Amino acid sequence: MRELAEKLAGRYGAREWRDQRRDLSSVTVDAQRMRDVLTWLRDEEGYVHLAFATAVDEIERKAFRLTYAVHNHGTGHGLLVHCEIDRERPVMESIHRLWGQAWTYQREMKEWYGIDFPGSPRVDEEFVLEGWEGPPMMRRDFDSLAYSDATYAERPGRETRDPAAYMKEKLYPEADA
Amino acid sequence: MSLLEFVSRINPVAASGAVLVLVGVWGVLARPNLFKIAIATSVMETGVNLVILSTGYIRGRTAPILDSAVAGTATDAAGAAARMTDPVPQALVLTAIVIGLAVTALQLSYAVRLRAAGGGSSIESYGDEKW
Amino acid sequence: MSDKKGKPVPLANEGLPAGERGLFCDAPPREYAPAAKIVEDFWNWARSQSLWILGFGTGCGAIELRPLMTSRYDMYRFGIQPRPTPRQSSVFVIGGYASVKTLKRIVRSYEQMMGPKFVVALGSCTINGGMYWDSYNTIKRIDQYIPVDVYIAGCMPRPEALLAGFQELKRIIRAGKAEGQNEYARNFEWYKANQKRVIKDWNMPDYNW
Amino acid sequence: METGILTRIGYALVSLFVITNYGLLLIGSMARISAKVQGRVGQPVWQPYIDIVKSTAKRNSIGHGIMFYLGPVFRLAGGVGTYMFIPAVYGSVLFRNFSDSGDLLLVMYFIFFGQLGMALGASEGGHPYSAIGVSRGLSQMTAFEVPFALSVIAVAIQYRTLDITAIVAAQQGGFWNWTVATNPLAVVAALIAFLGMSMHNPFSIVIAPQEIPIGPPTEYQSNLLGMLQTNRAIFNGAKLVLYMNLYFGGATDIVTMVVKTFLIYFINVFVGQAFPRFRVDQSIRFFLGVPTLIGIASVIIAAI
Amino acid sequence: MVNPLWLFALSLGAAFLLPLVDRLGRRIALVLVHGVTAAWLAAGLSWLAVLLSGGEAAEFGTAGFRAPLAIVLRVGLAEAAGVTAIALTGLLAAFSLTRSLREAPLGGAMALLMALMGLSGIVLTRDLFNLFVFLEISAIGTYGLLGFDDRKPALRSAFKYMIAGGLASSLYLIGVIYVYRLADTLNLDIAAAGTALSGPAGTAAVFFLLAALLVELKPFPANGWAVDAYETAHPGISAILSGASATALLLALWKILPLLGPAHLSLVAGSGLATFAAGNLVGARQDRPLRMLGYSSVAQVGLVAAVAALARLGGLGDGGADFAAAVAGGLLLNHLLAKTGLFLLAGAVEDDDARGRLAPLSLAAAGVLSAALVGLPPFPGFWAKWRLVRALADSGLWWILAIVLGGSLLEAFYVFRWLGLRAKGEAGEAPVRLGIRSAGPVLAALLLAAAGALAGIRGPVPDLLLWAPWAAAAILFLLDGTPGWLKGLLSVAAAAAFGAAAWDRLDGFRQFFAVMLLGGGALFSIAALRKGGPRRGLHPLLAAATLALGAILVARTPLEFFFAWETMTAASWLLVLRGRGGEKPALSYIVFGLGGAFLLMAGLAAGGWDGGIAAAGWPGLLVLVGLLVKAGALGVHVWLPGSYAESDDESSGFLSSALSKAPIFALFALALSLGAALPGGPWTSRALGWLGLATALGGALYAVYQEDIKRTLAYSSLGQIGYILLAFAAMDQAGWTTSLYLALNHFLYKSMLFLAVAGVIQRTGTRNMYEMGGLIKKMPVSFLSVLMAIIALSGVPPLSGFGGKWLLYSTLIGKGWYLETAVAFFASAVAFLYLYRLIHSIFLGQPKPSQANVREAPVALVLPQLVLMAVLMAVSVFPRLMLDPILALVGDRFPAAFVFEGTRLRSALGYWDGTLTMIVTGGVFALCLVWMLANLHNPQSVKQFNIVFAAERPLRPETTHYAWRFFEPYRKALGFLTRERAERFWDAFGTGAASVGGALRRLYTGNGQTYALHVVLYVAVLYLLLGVL
Repeated sequence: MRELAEKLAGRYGAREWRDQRRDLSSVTVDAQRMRDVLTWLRDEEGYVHLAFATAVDEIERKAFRLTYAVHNHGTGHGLLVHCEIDRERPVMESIHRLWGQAWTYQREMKEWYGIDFPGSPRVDEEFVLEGWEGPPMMRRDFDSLAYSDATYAERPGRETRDPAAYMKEKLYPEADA
Repeated sequence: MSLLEFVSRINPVAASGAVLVLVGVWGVLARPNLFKIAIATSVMETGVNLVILSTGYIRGRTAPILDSAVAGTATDAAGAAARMTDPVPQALVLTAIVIGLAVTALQLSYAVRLRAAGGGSSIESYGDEKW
Repeated sequence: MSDKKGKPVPLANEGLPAGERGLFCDAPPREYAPAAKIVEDFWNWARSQSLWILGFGTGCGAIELRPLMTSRYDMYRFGIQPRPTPRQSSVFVIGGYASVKTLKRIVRSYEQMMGPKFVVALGSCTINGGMYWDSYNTIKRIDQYIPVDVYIAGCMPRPEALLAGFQELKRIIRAGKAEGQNEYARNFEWYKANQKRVIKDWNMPDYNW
Repeated sequence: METGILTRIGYALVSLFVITNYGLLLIGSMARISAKVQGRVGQPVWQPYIDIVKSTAKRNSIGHGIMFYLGPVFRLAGGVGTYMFIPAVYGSVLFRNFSDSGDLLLVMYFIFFGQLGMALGASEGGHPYSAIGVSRGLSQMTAFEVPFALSVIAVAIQYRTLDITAIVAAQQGGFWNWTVATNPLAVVAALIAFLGMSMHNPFSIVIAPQEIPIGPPTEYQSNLLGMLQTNRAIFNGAKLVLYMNLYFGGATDIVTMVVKTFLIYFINVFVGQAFPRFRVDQSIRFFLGVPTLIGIASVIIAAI
Repeated sequence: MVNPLWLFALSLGAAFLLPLVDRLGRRIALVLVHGVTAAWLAAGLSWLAVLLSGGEAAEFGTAGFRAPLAIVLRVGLAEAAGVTAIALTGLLAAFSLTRSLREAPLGGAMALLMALMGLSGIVLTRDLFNLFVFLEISAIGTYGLLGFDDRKPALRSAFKYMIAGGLASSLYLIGVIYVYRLADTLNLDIAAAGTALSGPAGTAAVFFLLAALLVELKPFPANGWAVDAYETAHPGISAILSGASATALLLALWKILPLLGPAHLSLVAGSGLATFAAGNLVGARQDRPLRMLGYSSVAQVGLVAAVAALARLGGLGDGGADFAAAVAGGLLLNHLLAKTGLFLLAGAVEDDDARGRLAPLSLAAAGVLSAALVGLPPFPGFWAKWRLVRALADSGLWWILAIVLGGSLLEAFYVFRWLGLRAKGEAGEAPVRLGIRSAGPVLAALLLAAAGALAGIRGPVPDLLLWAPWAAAAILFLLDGTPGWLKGLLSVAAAAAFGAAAWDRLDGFRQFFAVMLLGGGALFSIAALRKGGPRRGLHPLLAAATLALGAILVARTPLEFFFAWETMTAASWLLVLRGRGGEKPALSYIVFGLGGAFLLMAGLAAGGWDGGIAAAGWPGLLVLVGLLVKAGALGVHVWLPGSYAESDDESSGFLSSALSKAPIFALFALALSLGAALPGGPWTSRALGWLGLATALGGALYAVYQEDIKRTLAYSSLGQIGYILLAFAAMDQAGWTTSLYLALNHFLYKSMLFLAVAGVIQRTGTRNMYEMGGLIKKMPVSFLSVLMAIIALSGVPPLSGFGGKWLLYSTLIGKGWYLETAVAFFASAVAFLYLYRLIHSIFLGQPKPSQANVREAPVALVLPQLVLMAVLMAVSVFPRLMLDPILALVGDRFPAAFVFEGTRLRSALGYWDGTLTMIVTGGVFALCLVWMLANLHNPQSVKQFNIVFAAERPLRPETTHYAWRFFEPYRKALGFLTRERAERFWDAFGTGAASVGGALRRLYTGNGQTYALHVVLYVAVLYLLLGVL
């Protein structure tokens, strides 16, 4: 795996190479170079299979961390390619031409995180939710409880107990803490 | 019947006519040039005319003219017929010659018009209508 | 809900594009008065003895219905059997959490059932949202949207609980108090308003015959 | 006619009442037996009565048009009519029904009357599944009719008649005179065809519960469904009586009729429990394969 | 009698005067030319008038001398007819040539005069050398005509023409001179009288004469040069070549026949037949009309020559001269007029390079001309061909008969293919207006019709009733401009009048069929009123076809029967051609129709049916096979679906319910004439039974997979005909009763189905079932009629259809045909599939938004359906209404199998009481209806999308209506049974014939020299054959 790391670093300025497992490593590249890396990996290095593409809301660093997982059936080695995009204006290059199923992942990211992939087919259509008008719900700044209380009718008389204390009180009240 | 006797029995005019006919037919079939075909046709027709003449030719008889110059023909018509060759084929051949001429002339004029219209000289180049 | 001459006012069906309004029936639901006491009692007894469950499994409760068909629990003893189409079923078992999407289908299937029809709600999610109490996508109280006859609490009640629930349902039916259909027809606007508040893309007629 | 028209109608109604109740109880008991096979307690035997009362007692119903309402009417008329044309009990005036209006051919073709009417009603409902169900039903019907027709021909040759009463008369006098003894192959072919006719499991492609939710009657409900359930009882009863008359020596009294028909239906249910469902083209090709050969063999045997 | 010499003088004088007259103006010169031709025509007509009114042939010596010194011109019947024909063709051609003659140099006009004079001279002269002179004059005239308007292609073919002409004239000259040398006279009559020419030398001399004439007559291998001329020359000239010069040369051949020995005659016959066969084979491969017509005229001339030779050789017919004149003369007249007209027409169209539809008048002319050419009635070709076939059959020359019939079938194929193209024209092209140029063909067509009618009425078919179809067609064509309803009523009146006139002449049997055939025609004439507008051509053809069916019933002698049969085939073919997509199906319809008719003709000719006692041997089989082809038995059914589907809705209804009964009637008539038996004994009836069964099963299985309604109904009719054949084949009282019962029943419900479908197609505008749906709400009456029809057709009890099934099975089991019974049962079960699909896809299921404003079918369709429904219901409740007459009809011919006891029909096997069944079914139905209405609580009628759609709302009606590929699993299971084997067989057969034509076609390489080689080789081969014979 060493020479792949050097090649990636040399060619695309890949950094933070880490072997999580014998058959899984991760690396980070700049967002602009992502498509070139993936194309190169697919055509030259045999990483022909795109397992999934997802995003993580790094709210502290005001960024979305995108992850593309590619896999090489020949060597049996999986590679996670990370990159970071600005959280305020989340736009990323679409890779739907590289893999047939890539547009689905991008559509999912558009609905859940609001990351726009210009040019990706049917990116604005509903992915899971029907008629959802609220903000992208997977963003960490979206308060699900508040939305639920505002939208769905509540049955009165329900209170929430701390599970540990309640269990103690119910099952072994006599034991001291 | 020996060969010599057979040869002597041949009517020379008919033989030459037949040869001409065969030459004519060979010319029509072998030479692709339009004009050569026309000429070959006229050769064939002359051959046929010779054959026609030959049927009227009887050895040892004189021309079929009732005239005092021919011994005793002016008066004794019936007897004259026995001494003259048969006049009818000769009359027929006249018409045949005229017709042969007319056909050959027409054929040549068409050949000229075809060449004038820019066609090739050989008949193969005029084979558009086929099958 | 009917106008002067007693002819029901047709529903507006704004959810449907103009061209498709002719494809759906726009009559509103009506209350159907029960027959004379003696006849109604006998019919209620028959209805209670022949509960046909609609095969519509929502959430994790559906899996609880399957054991009832097996020899251990055998719901056929009580005249209960599953039916594939809402037209022919009289009991709608809502098995567990109902997302907004599912609620839209629940409403359509419920309205397509023939009266008298009964609803059995399984699990705490239908009562007060259960563990999805803070989810952005889960209905927290099902009876605001369709009338419910019997709740069976539990985070997923076992098949024995289901059988007990059905016995309770039979008792209610025999007592003649399972008039969910008429109640739905009476407060139709209220139910429909609740539903439309939650279901945003309403591309169906207001009442799905 | 020797007995007045009114009395005959009266007798016919009584006979119809008997066969309806018998049919319902038969279905109830068979369901209970199937349950026993699966180790379950099973529904009470009179459950079909309750189901019909509940369906008929429904408070509202929907209709897709005239033909939709007439579908179940055709279906029930088909079932009742088929029964009316078969002499249920040999020798009894009560159960002669109206069998003097036509012979075996009339009964075989009247079976189509109910099916055609039901098909029209179902397709008026406008549901694609009902249309698919009907197309499967008709395709399978063309297939299982061939062995059935062959066995009927064998019977016709053997007894030199198509009149059902005469066929039953020829089989009186003990087991060895029954068709099942004299021409067993014909009976085998007929029973296989009966499987297809009653749509039990290997051939349940028409109301295939998981594939197309109950096929043709998808849109039917309330009292219309009640009529379909009643017809299921009567139609089964009629077919059983027909098979009993043709192949199992008919019945001189009701008890033998009940026993014989029960046993015939018994075979049917048992096969149904043991087999998974065929695909449509498999079931068509199945009927035109071995059962047809058996039928042809039976015809040859009868013809010699 | 005008002395012909004056006419020659007139022609020559005019030719010399032309340059002078031309000074005055080209128009006057042309008037002079036409005047001379008209003079010839007048002279010819005057001779004909004198000769026909009893005068004998006159001879005119030249210069007052007698033969052999003078050239003798004889004016007999043949010569007068020949001159008239030549003058007439010349006049017609001259009209079409006028425009180009006016523009081209004067030589053209002179050449025309000379050619016509030469041809007339050939006909008149009795002197051999004079014949040569006229031959050459006409040849030179033709060469001049070929190149007169300097069409470059015409120049090329003129040159080739001249080479061959030169060879022929040389041959002739050699022949003449040696004949003179042996017989020492040039006069034909004297030479023929003497025995000088019988020796080997004489035979050789006469052979040269014959070879020259044969080469001029364009025999098969050596006619490349002729066909090029036909194709490239001005159509007028081609008309002269194929019409006038062919007539002259044939009459020349006719004149020297006495000189010919038996060897010569067989040479002529063999070469003629070879030319006929090969010409038609190669003609079938042509796509350029003029070249096709060239091959066709070459073939026809070959046939006439062969007939003339055979007449003299084998004593064909009742004694040479009279028979030859009638047959060869008839064929020649037919060929002459038809070819002239067609050349003028086709040439005009080619000149305009038009590809659209022909204008009505010229289309009618084209139709008449091509029908005459092929030998359809009532044109002279038909009578001639009938006598020829009779003569060939009597003298046992079967292979010649086969060639003649095969050749004319091929000719029918390519001539009607051309006609179909002209009738339809390529898509999007404007109709072709020919204006004045269509005058010639129309005149030729009128003459043909007149000649044919005259020959028919004075000759073998005097009964005017048989001419009714043609009269009705003519009248209604003239009235084609009037509104549709008027013509409709007229055709119904015609049918009624014909029925009334013929009723008493028909025996019970024919009256039964008359009800169906004439009734069907009237019914569909009324149905044709469904659309407004004149509907050009529909009513005349419908009336003609109906009356032709009536004529079939009225006919007594085989010829009358065959005349009516071919009239029916022609009229129904035009009906199919009239349909929108009708061109291709019409072609296969007419080819199979004529194929069947020719088999019928051969059978009738060979059978010696005059006394009504037919030879039960294989002539009867021929007739049987011919009828089966027309009925559409499996294997020869390929023409049926296309024709029924593509023709107009009314005509397809008429074809399937009424016209399909004609072959059934003919089968019954055939069996009756053989004393209620089938030719060929018992195995034939078993074979026919299996064939009928195969048709029934095949028809039903094919119908299941069709998407187009009318194709489904077409295959369904095929199936029902199969049942009728099966029942007929049982050949006993039960079988025949069933067959007649099924026929009448099929007529009832098939008419109802076609009427309803016509209404549906008119309202929805499409024929594909999956594009319709839910029409029950908008077209309730049509739904009811289709419902009753499918219940009857499928045989479900209460309705009369079950009676048919009961009778059929009782017959089959009674007869011991057990396997057939099972297969019949399977076929009738399969019928359920397509019937249900029909009514589901059209009337039930999801209505389509595009058909929202569909209204009920027009009254003209609904009314007949209501009547038919009433009749069907009446027959169902009281079966005796229909069965009693049938039983009476069939009663005395066989031992009784069915007997009525009150309302119950009893057979050896079982019984069936239609009335009681209906009462019981009605009672039970009422009982259930009351039970349903009693229990119906608060029904809510809902719309089409209120269905249980897995808790979703259906998207679009089109995707929710299950109709496309409705029985796909059934195809997966039993697809192997319906793999269109018959279609593939007939396609292979067609390609095979086409490849033979293709191979022969390679002979015509287009090179003039090769053609010359062919001529020389042809003569050489003939000479060798002469030695052998």
